[in-house]
Amino acid sequence: MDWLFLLIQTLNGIQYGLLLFLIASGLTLVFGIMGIINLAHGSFYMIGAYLAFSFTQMTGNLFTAILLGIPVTLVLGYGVERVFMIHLYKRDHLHQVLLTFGLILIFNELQLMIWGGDPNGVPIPDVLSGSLPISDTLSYPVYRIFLSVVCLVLAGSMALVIRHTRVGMRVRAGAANRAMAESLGVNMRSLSAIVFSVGVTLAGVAGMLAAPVETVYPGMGEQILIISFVVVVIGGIGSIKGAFVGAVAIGLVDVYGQVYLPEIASVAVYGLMAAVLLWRPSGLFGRT
Amino acid sequence: MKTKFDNISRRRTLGMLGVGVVAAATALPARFAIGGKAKVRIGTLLPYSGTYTRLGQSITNAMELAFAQAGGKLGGRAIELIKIDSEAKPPKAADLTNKLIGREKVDFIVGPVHSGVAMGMAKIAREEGTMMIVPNAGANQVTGPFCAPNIFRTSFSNWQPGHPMGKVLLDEGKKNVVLCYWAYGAGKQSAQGFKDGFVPHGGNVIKEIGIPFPKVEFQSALTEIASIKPDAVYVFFAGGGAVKFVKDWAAAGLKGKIELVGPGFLTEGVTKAQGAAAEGIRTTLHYADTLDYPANVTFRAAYRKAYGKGADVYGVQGFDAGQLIRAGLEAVGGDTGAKADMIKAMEGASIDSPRGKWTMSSAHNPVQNFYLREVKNGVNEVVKLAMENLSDPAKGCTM
Amino acid sequence: MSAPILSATGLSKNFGGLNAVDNVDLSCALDTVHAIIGPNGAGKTTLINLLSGDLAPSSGEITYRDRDITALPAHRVSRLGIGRSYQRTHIFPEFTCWQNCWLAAQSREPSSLRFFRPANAALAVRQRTEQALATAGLDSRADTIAATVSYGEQRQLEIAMLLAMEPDVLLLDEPLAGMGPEESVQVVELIRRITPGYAVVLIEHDMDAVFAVADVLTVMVDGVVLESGVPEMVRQSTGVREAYLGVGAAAADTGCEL
Amino acid sequence: MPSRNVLSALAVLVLALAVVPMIGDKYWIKLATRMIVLGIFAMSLDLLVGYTGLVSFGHAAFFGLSGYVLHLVSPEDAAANMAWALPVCLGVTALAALVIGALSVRTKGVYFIMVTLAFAQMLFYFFHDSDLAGGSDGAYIYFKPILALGSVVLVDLGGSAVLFYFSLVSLIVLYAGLVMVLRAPFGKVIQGIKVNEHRMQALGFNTYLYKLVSFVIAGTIAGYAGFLFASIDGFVSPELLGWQESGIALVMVILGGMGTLFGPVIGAIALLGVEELFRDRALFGFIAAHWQILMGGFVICIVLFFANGLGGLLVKIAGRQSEER
Repeated sequence: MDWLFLLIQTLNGIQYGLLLFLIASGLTLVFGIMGIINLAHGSFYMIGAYLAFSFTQMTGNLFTAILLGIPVTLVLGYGVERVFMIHLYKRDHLHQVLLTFGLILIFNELQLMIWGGDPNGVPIPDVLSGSLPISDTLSYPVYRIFLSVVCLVLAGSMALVIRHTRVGMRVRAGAANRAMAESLGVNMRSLSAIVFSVGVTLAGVAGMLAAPVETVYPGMGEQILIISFVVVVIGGIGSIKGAFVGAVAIGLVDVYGQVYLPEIASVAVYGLMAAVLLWRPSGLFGRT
Repeated sequence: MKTKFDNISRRRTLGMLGVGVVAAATALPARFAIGGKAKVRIGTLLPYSGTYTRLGQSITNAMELAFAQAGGKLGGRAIELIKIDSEAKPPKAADLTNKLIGREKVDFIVGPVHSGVAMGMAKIAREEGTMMIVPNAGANQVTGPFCAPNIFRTSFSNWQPGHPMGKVLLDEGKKNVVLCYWAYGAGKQSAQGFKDGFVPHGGNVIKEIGIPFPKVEFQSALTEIASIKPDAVYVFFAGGGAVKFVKDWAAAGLKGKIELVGPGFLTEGVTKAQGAAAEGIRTTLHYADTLDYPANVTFRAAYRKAYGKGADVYGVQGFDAGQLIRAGLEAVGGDTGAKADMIKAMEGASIDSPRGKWTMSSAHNPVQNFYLREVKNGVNEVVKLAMENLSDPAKGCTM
Repeated sequence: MSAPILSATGLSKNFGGLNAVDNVDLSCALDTVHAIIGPNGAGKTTLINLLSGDLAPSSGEITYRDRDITALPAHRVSRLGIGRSYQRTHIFPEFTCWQNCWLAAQSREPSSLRFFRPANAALAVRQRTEQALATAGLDSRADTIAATVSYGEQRQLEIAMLLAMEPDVLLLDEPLAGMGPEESVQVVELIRRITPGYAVVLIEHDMDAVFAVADVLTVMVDGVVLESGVPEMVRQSTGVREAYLGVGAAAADTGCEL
Repeated sequence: MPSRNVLSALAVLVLALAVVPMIGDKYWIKLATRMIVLGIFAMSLDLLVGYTGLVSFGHAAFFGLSGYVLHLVSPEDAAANMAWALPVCLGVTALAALVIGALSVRTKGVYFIMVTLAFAQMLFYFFHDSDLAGGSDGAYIYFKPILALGSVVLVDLGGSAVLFYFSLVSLIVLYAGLVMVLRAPFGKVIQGIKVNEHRMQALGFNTYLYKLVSFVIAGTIAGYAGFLFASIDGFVSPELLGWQESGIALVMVILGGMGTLFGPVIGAIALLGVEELFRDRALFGFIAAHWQILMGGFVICIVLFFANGLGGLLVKIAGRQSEER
């Protein structure tokens, strides 16, 4: 139990946290910034993973698969927004929960009809398939480091866009007060459609990128759904930085819980969320 | 001042609800099961949606294959199959079992895959006395504390598959082992089965790493294993978890440095998704694709011809469920009323199964061979017979 | 001037760097109307929020009937007898005017944690509601949904709810905001009629209304009390002129009515 | 207070249900019992969502907890006597609701939804991982509870018809009780809190306390429903406390009509009825195998087109709720 072991476990925690941020990034946009509770977030993540599986089989390369997958998720996101979500902006959270609850049922069944029930794997691209030896028996997969880098880039760019660009400002204005933003000439109809489809695409891309280190199987969406909400809520609604810190915090709590307090490991994450919300009722960095 | 509107609205409301009542009444089916030569009604409660869909399909396909091989008649009666999706959701188990028994009036219920659903089903089956054949769920309790004359299992008890691996490791002088498993029902029972075959014979379990089900984040466990450097690691994961653990094990560079073993579910039917990471992994299970029994050869050929893909252990268990029902019905000439004789016949049956001949223990759980297997280019090949005619201890069964 | 029932000493509230209310002393006795005027952003509403317990002060002390209520939450302050109305109408839109007032009246019951007797059976609450609506001139509107009555009537409802709470102190935050001239006169008349027996702290921009009802006048600018005293004296004060008419206005003495 | 027309419509519905055990076999009786019990559960959630404005996404925690307590107090060789078993189950559930409520009610809006979800997930994993009650495989209640004074057995929930009528009577009594509570001073306050909580504080109500009391009442009634549900089949599993179960309850509340109290009961009956229909191969042929698409579509249609639910529809047809003074 020397310090090297502790260091590697901390690295594991941070890496898992970054992966959680990637997975929850789409939700940070749709739920965090736009304030729409989207339970179908897990389904879009699953669809992204299955798209990566199919396109990788067709093209043999993960990156071309992702390039093919992004337009599909953009269209899917835009379609879902135009048909369903458009009615929900003025409705309270309960209706959003229920409509997206219905979407989960539909997407799960469609997935089964299209791809069937077998668990699938997506091969790691050769260029990233190596691993760096850290100790005589353990080495760190390069692909996970690649994933962590992608997460950092994504987090930075999201924060940049939301914080420092005109589009970002309009999005935040729309989320803060939709009616006021509209009266100031922000075309919320098209902006919401764009933000939602980008959010769906982020969830899909997360699924595509995580596919090589996860398993692509029916119902994989539900596994990450609850933890994605925990990430956004702990971080604080409307804060990209909050979601990032929330994700890394959960990653660490999960790993340390697993290693040092195994019995309460599964409860630890929810305990963290409850504690954070009771200490700061609108999340770490949320606007009160 | 009563407006006209009030009168109409009341009459319309009452009318609407009246219609509702009549509709509900007529919808009640009044089907009667005519004894004797009517069709044998067999209900399946298996997952046709969600994570375990493929297992549900494999079991159903193979069972229908067994019925087809019996010429579509069991004890002279044609078969009607009623399939219900269990969704692997325990809260619905009892309700759906009631539907099969109460509404569909089935003679046999076959299922489930998920142990939680099995507990719900068994509770109703014990109360109603309906014949229940468990083609997969391995919860020890089903043929343990909750064993019953009308409940049979054609798969395994969670205790069994991991048990022979203890002896295999000890024979190779591997004494210091770490256990890593999903810390839920099946995982704990499988770990216990392994320990019962390992510790009493001098094996030493250095550490047990329990991972909450269904989490699939294994990096921290792999790091711990790497620092402990045991002779071997016994794991229990299935389906998506098995694919991910094996791939993460290879990605963490542990492959080839520390031996990875487990019950057959670690590689059964998932080697394609695991790819090269699965090569060389040894597991123990009551079945292997390359068993050279004649029954296995004909079964695999028939299954591929009928369904266009290779059979797996879940198919074998479904096939044997079909054979067990056939044995019971043929002994009583199709008269499902003669339950005692049917049960006696099924208890005494010797099933000529693709996994090799096996008989029923007193607690109605298979007494069967367990084979050591190794993954060679994607196929679980038989290495040797690890343990012959292993029977579940059936702790708590007073039958 | 009887002893003050409500008094604040050295009251301050800062939001980060901004001192919204800076070391303010203020008191109000029964049967008096203490009006507070000042330009927008002078900290008037913040001051009311401090007195009503909606905001916790950064420093200073508030006493009511010689009892320190500085740290009490809004609902405790209200139960002690300090009622307030809001600058932006703050009522129950989906309920009828009667039901709006009923809730205010019911708040005076020892406890509403009663589950069995129907609420309507409480005669005392019924009388309080009827009387409050009548005083505020809304009894004809009792059964209409609050959201559907006119803006002026909603302001009257706000005052009716205040009365139904039978407080000792009324904190009125710009009751005439957004009112037309005739409606303002009507509400000023209402305020004049109801003030006997209450200590009233009135925030208002409408100078005619202020001078019509105020016994004590305080002028606040940038969170600080500039001048306080009898209305006539405050009107003459140079500081007040400058604050309202800009620097140098006092010298020009354009003689315009303040 | 629902108008006379609505009440008469409900009376007909109750009569229609009461007929089921006479004409249906054991399967239909158990299905009808499940509808009523889930109706009680959804009604208790409506007290929170429809009347207090607290959208709880973890209400199933109390529903499942009570069932588990019944398992823990039920001896393996005899039936537990409801005379003491029911108070114990409700007591433990009420205590849990008090603790969880005291913490959750401090938060607002979306955060309240998430905190209640978090506590429910914690309880789910407690029963899922620990060996206290069968872990992830679930546990049995061997003998269904009875109500006995001394040695005289008054009610034996083992009989499916008995359990059905016991549940139906419970539904009626609880509905009447809740109507009374909502007309009482407490009911007025929580309805005020739903519309404008800040104003209620200004009026002098300690809204935290009233929201907490409402949370505990709703949790206890959900516990009562959980007690009955566990008695239907004598089997409890961790999934009873899962977030999907809480989600289903919210669907029933919206489907039935939020803020009508009887609406969610209709929602429960309709949801289970529709699921039964969609699964029936005779009616839907091969689509029945993919019934979840139909169910998903059904839920979406309700949200889009029936925003105030079937109960709201019934109120519209049967005449406005009488606005009493």
